[in-house]
Amino acid sequence: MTPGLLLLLAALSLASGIVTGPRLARTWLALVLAGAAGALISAWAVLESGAPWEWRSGFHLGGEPLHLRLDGLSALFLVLLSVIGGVSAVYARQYWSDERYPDSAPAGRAWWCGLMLSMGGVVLCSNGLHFLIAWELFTLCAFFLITLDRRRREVRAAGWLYLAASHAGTICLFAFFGMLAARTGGWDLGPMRDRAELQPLCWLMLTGFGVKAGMFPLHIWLPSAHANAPSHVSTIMSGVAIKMGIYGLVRFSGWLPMPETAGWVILVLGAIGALFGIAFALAQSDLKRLLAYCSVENIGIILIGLGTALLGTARDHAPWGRLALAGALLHVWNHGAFKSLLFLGAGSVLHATGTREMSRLGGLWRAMPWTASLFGLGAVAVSGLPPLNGFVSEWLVYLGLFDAASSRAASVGAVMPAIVMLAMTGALALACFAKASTIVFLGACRTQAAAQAHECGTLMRGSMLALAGACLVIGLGPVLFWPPISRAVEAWSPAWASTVPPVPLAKLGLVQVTVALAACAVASWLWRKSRANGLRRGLTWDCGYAGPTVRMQYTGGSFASIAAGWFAWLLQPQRVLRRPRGLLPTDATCIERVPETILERVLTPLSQIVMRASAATRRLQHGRLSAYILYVLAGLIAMSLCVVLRP
Amino acid sequence: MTILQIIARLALWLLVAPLLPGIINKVKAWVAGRRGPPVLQLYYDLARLWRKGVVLSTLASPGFVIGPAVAWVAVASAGLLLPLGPAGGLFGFRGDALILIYLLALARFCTSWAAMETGSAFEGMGAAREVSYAVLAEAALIAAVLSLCIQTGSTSLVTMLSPSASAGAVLLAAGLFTVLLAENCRVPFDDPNTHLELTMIHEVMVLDHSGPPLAVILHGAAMKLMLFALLLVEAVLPLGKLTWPTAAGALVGGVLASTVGIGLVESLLARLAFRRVPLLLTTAFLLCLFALLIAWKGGGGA
Amino acid sequence: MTEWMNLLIGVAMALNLLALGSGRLPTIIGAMSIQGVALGVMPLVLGEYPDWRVMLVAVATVAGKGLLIPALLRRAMRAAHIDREVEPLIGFVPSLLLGAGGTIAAVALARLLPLLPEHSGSLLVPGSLASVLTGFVLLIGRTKAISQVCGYLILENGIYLFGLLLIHSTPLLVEAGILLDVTVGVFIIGIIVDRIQRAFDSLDTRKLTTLRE
Amino acid sequence: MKDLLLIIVPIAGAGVAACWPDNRSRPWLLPVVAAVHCVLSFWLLISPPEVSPRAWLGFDALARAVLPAVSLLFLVCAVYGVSYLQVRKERPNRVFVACLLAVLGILSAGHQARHLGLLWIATEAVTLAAVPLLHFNATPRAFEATWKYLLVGGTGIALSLLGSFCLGYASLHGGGTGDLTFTALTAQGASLSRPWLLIAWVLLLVGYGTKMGLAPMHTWKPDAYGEAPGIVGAVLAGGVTTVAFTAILRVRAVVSAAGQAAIADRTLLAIGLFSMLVAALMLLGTRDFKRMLAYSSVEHMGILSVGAALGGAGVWAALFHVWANGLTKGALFMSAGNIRRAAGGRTMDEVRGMSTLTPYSAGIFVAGMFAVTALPPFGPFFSELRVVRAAFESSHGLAAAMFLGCLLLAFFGLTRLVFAIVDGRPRTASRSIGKRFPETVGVILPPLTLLGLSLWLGLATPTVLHDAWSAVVTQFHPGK
Repeated sequence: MTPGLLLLLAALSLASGIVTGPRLARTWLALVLAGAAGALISAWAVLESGAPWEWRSGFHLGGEPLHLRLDGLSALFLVLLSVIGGVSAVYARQYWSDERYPDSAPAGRAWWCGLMLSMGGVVLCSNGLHFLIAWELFTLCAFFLITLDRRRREVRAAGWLYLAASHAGTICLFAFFGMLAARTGGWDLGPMRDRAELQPLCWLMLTGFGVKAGMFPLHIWLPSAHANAPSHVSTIMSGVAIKMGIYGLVRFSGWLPMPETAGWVILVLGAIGALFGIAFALAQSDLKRLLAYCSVENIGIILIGLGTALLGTARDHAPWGRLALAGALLHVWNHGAFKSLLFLGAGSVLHATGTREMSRLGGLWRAMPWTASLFGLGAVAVSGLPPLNGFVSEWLVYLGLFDAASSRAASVGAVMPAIVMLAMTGALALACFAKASTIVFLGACRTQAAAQAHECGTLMRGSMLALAGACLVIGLGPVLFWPPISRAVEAWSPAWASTVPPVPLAKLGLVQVTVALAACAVASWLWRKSRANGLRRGLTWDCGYAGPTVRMQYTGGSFASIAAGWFAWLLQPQRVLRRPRGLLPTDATCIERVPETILERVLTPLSQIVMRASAATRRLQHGRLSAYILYVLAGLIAMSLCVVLRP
Repeated sequence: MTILQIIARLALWLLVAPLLPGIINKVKAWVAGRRGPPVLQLYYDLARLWRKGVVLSTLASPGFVIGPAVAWVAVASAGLLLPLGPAGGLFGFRGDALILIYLLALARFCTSWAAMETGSAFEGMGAAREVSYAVLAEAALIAAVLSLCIQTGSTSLVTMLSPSASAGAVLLAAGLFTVLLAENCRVPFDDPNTHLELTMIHEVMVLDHSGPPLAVILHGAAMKLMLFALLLVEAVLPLGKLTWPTAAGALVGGVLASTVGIGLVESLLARLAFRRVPLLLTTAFLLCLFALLIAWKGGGGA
Repeated sequence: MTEWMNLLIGVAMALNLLALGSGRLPTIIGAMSIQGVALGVMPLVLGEYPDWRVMLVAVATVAGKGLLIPALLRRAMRAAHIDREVEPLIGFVPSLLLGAGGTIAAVALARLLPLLPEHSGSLLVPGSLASVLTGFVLLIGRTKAISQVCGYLILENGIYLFGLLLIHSTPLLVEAGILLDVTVGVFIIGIIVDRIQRAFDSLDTRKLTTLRE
Repeated sequence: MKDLLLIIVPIAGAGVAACWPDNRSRPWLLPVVAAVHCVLSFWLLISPPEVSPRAWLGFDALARAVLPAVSLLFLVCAVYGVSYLQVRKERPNRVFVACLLAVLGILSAGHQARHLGLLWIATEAVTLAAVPLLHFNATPRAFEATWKYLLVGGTGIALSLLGSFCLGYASLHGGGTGDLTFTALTAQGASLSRPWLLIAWVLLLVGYGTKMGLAPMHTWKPDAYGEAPGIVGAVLAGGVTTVAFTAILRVRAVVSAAGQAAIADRTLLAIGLFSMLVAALMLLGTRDFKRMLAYSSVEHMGILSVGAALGGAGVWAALFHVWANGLTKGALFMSAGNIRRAAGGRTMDEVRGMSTLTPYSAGIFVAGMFAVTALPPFGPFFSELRVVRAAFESSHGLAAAMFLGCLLLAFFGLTRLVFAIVDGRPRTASRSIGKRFPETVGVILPPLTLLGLSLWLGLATPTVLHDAWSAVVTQFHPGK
């Protein structure tokens, strides 16, 4: 079975999934899994052999011959797509079932197949025109998936924001591909590093793909969209869809000649985005918004790697660049795995309790032990802690940065701030997810809804287990995953072609395994010892206060307040405070809301300027006929001036 | 051979670590003019706790016990990664410095997880403080590691930690010492033996722990202290240049000195107000940063 | 010949100013019809040997501009009971000044434009430009539908004047100009028909502003 | 002969319709005549006839490149018209049908006119013939719209006549015989007197621009499209405007033959971008979804003239866009008409939740909206992308940026309005009205067909159209 044949089968099964999906849910699931499997196998074959698969057909689409290419880089993203797509399809089967959502579930299944198809097209198409088509179709499918639950106003608003932002990005891509076609004389894509005149295009590319990737400060659409979408959609959005933006950045930064400035810009944006993203995440009270902002952070980490790699290429392919790129690409997978796991976990919580507000949850571990433990695992992974996968990729990026710093190449020293910021990001991520997991799952139930929660169904649990397994495997056996990553790196820059890991990944794996095993051993030992000594259940010790109530629990807001306070200048939290008054105070409230600062403080004013211009224009269409004829005269005069005056 | 080495080092960490808190307490007692508890007090406590039963909060999940265990493992393995001066490292390799830092982070995650188990107001407070201040502490730590890395051009602890004492060493020492105080929750950041829960970080996180878990936590804390003391000494003293016995002596002496230093600080300083803590930590970070810049400058020519 | 021609054109221009200045619709309509007749006569004056095409144009013009349309306008006024006053958006004096200025500008502009020797003496170009401007001033500056129609008519007369430059070389084009009269006819019929339908009262285009933005 | 039939058949059809007795069966004349016309035009498209250079009428390259699109659009509109007029039984449709057919005939004449005067006459005639169509609903609003259409459009027409005179005088002054066929004018080329030529260009651009609906002469458009029945809007937007556009193209060819192409392109680019900007700004705020279509049409007229200003590739893209936009816009007009009838309202304040009330029309409306905002894989995406590419190729980077910016703003406006109409919970009032206007096959199939055509046009542009457009480029854009 050649990759081509497998891909064809995958495409066919997904396409038939579009047709049959709305009617037959089971068949749909089978088809999606078949498609995912086909894509996965073909991509893995390419990653194993390292031989890119390319197909130029005589079949014209939109006046351009179809040209597909599956090299290491696209295979890497295709693997991600097929795994996450398949797993969350399984999850969706139970989470967004016909019984619960009779009017939106059927359409959702069709759009799902469309989304997977179009994203596959994005990574495969090697022709500008077809790339754009696939890109826009993927945007559109994602939009309809986000707004599956159209009845809710905030969902529609979030969907529109997503659509508008993505289209703004796409407009940049229109310009990008148009200019590319104009300068190269064709829509066909491929390596063109040697054409220096293409350098300015990289800024268009950066903006266009940056919007989709949720690169700070272009991430405005991301939080609301990810938070309001159905959880399986949030999963594929943050697991795969934003990675498509990363794919575009990596792909074209590999193909186009990139000025060194671009490397610096990406590095700086990445570092800032990582730090600010996690700061925003820390301050959120909505579980899914928190996860969404954390995606901004991880995109930042990936961009740090990419930026360092670009600096490396600018310094005749210094090996540290390769290290950083490998880290970034591995982080693409890792983030896909653990962020999807977390979103699915959040989905189960939402499914069980009907709320995303962390201050309404708590103590869920009793009702849903599986979700709790898996979410905890994901939290460890996303905080980049050993022995899980998040640490591996961050470690690689770190090493790249450290080598760059210690390479003593004069200007490269400027990466050192990035290292410190990355470290702070890591610590903040730890704080953020210590908050998220413990506030939601530990302690006492804060509301009735939380008390009446129930464990999620087998399919949902199974898909979460699969992702957790992925986190564990990548974490414990990183060396197994080096060859595919190195294929991707090779596809990005042939100068770095080599399958031997430049760093002792095996030893890292050994340490991780040791820690994991030791942890299990000691934990069970301690548990047994405590049991042996006699376990007694008692009231929580509240310093002598005998009747602790739920309201006395530490809340998420207060947990985050210290660190969030350091970023108050950025977060600009809005607080509605009603203090207790009088001798016998009745009730007091403190509601704190953290706005999407970039959107509400920067973009909204700008858009208001545009709207004012529009209002002024509309006033000109006031319906008075004589004025209309005056306009004709004005047009006449303006045109004559345009003829007479030459620029 | 390596197996034996591992066991030996493990034993060392297990047995020696609890000594340091004892020494600190002794020093404090001397300064205060009291006799104070015996140096081996912690050993007795651990032994007693290990035999005691456990009282679990009704809200607590198994994580309440698993957390301390994993934290202890993390600290212990971080200790094993740390080279012991002349004895060298067990298996030093590129980038193990980062693993060490992140193992400590893992320990932090697990302790705060365990703290949040009980749904108590106080322990949440402690956990929040722990994870928040760690942000600055970790920045300082990474800056220190980075300066060592630039000094030696390596990211492996074994080579990193035998620097020629440069001008930055003093700054580095000051910075790392402050980080040590912060990470181990000593005065002026925290007061290990106050009983006013509102003013504590580490102690308040373990309010509800009892029996073996508490023993594990205490022992882990002791190991962490020793780890930071070792790190400090090795980062500052040019042990690599000395012969075996002198180096060993210097190492032990250094550790003792820093322990005594902690004791003195505790008895001479008062605990800071919490809103001052970030300030002090930022100072530590800046110290490490200056050390880094000096290393960078010094390295620039070479 | 050119003198006669210029005389007629002068008359037409004077009528423009009258139309601009007068405050009563009948006056404007009268000016229209006289101007129409004058314009109709012009081709005969212009050509030495008036061939049948030119004759046709002349007859059609006199009939259309001179008699038919004014009659229709009067009928419309009667049918719609339109009071004879003209409410100007641009006052009469300003409109007069505009018209005069436009005329002067037209003469000046016509100097700049290259003309064929046989046209060099005639006032055709300035006359037409002036009428076009006058038409625009009326269209923009008057509120009554009827007065706007008159403005359109003057605009069209200006174009017709220009067309006379081409009457011998390309008669068809000039004849085509007659179609504009049809447009005007449609306007007026529109008014009458709609008046009968009672769709909107008092033909004041200021009231025609339900459709906006 | 066939090319004359294109004109005669519809006119004859109009005559028949005028004396056809039965109000019920008269509408069926529309599809019959339209079908014949469509067959003829496509026949001619595939096997283009020889056109003698002196001929005043002829199925030349430009007619071949554009007329079939108009004919196709008209055919679908005619099919839709049948069911539409069934719904509107209460109105006598004698005048309507007759005028609609007459419009088709005159349009074919205008597209084939190779003589300046003839072209002008055709435009004038079509303006007049469209009046009863606009006034079909006979409401005060309709009257107001018609009045404005007539007066603004009439002014434009008058200006274009003046322009034609000036062009004629330019040729006379250049020693021409006063032969105003475009062939002759182009042949005269550089000897045309420059000042008169430029005056003529400005007047013709503004005059025909008014018919096209370029800002700031677009003011009649929203009123007319807003008040006229959907198909009339579609025919105006897809047919009448294209006549004006081809007229501008023909004149531009003359101007560039006289060596003033740079000036012509400059003016075209300026007015095109200005129209796009005005349209985009209007779209951002408009609340009436039929007027929205008008502004969107203004925007696309701007796209056409920008394309025409960008040299050969641009003209090619513009012709492509004439097809793509005409067909897509037709689908939009029809579905909008359905929604308008079913909801009993025209603004986003009155109309909500149409996805539940008229699911098919709403779906078509949304799809068409995406198509018209250049989302792939529909036709406009390809044509507009080609315009962008042409802009970069002719090193008009700034123009391309403005072009894309306006597209973005228009997208914001359109999506905002369309989703406000489609989503949400329908008003109780429109619930009851909706029952009276069920979505029959007759009102759903035509717009669906148009969408399909637009899709097909984009994904698999037939080579014959490629050739037709390239032929125009070679004839009207020699050199470069």
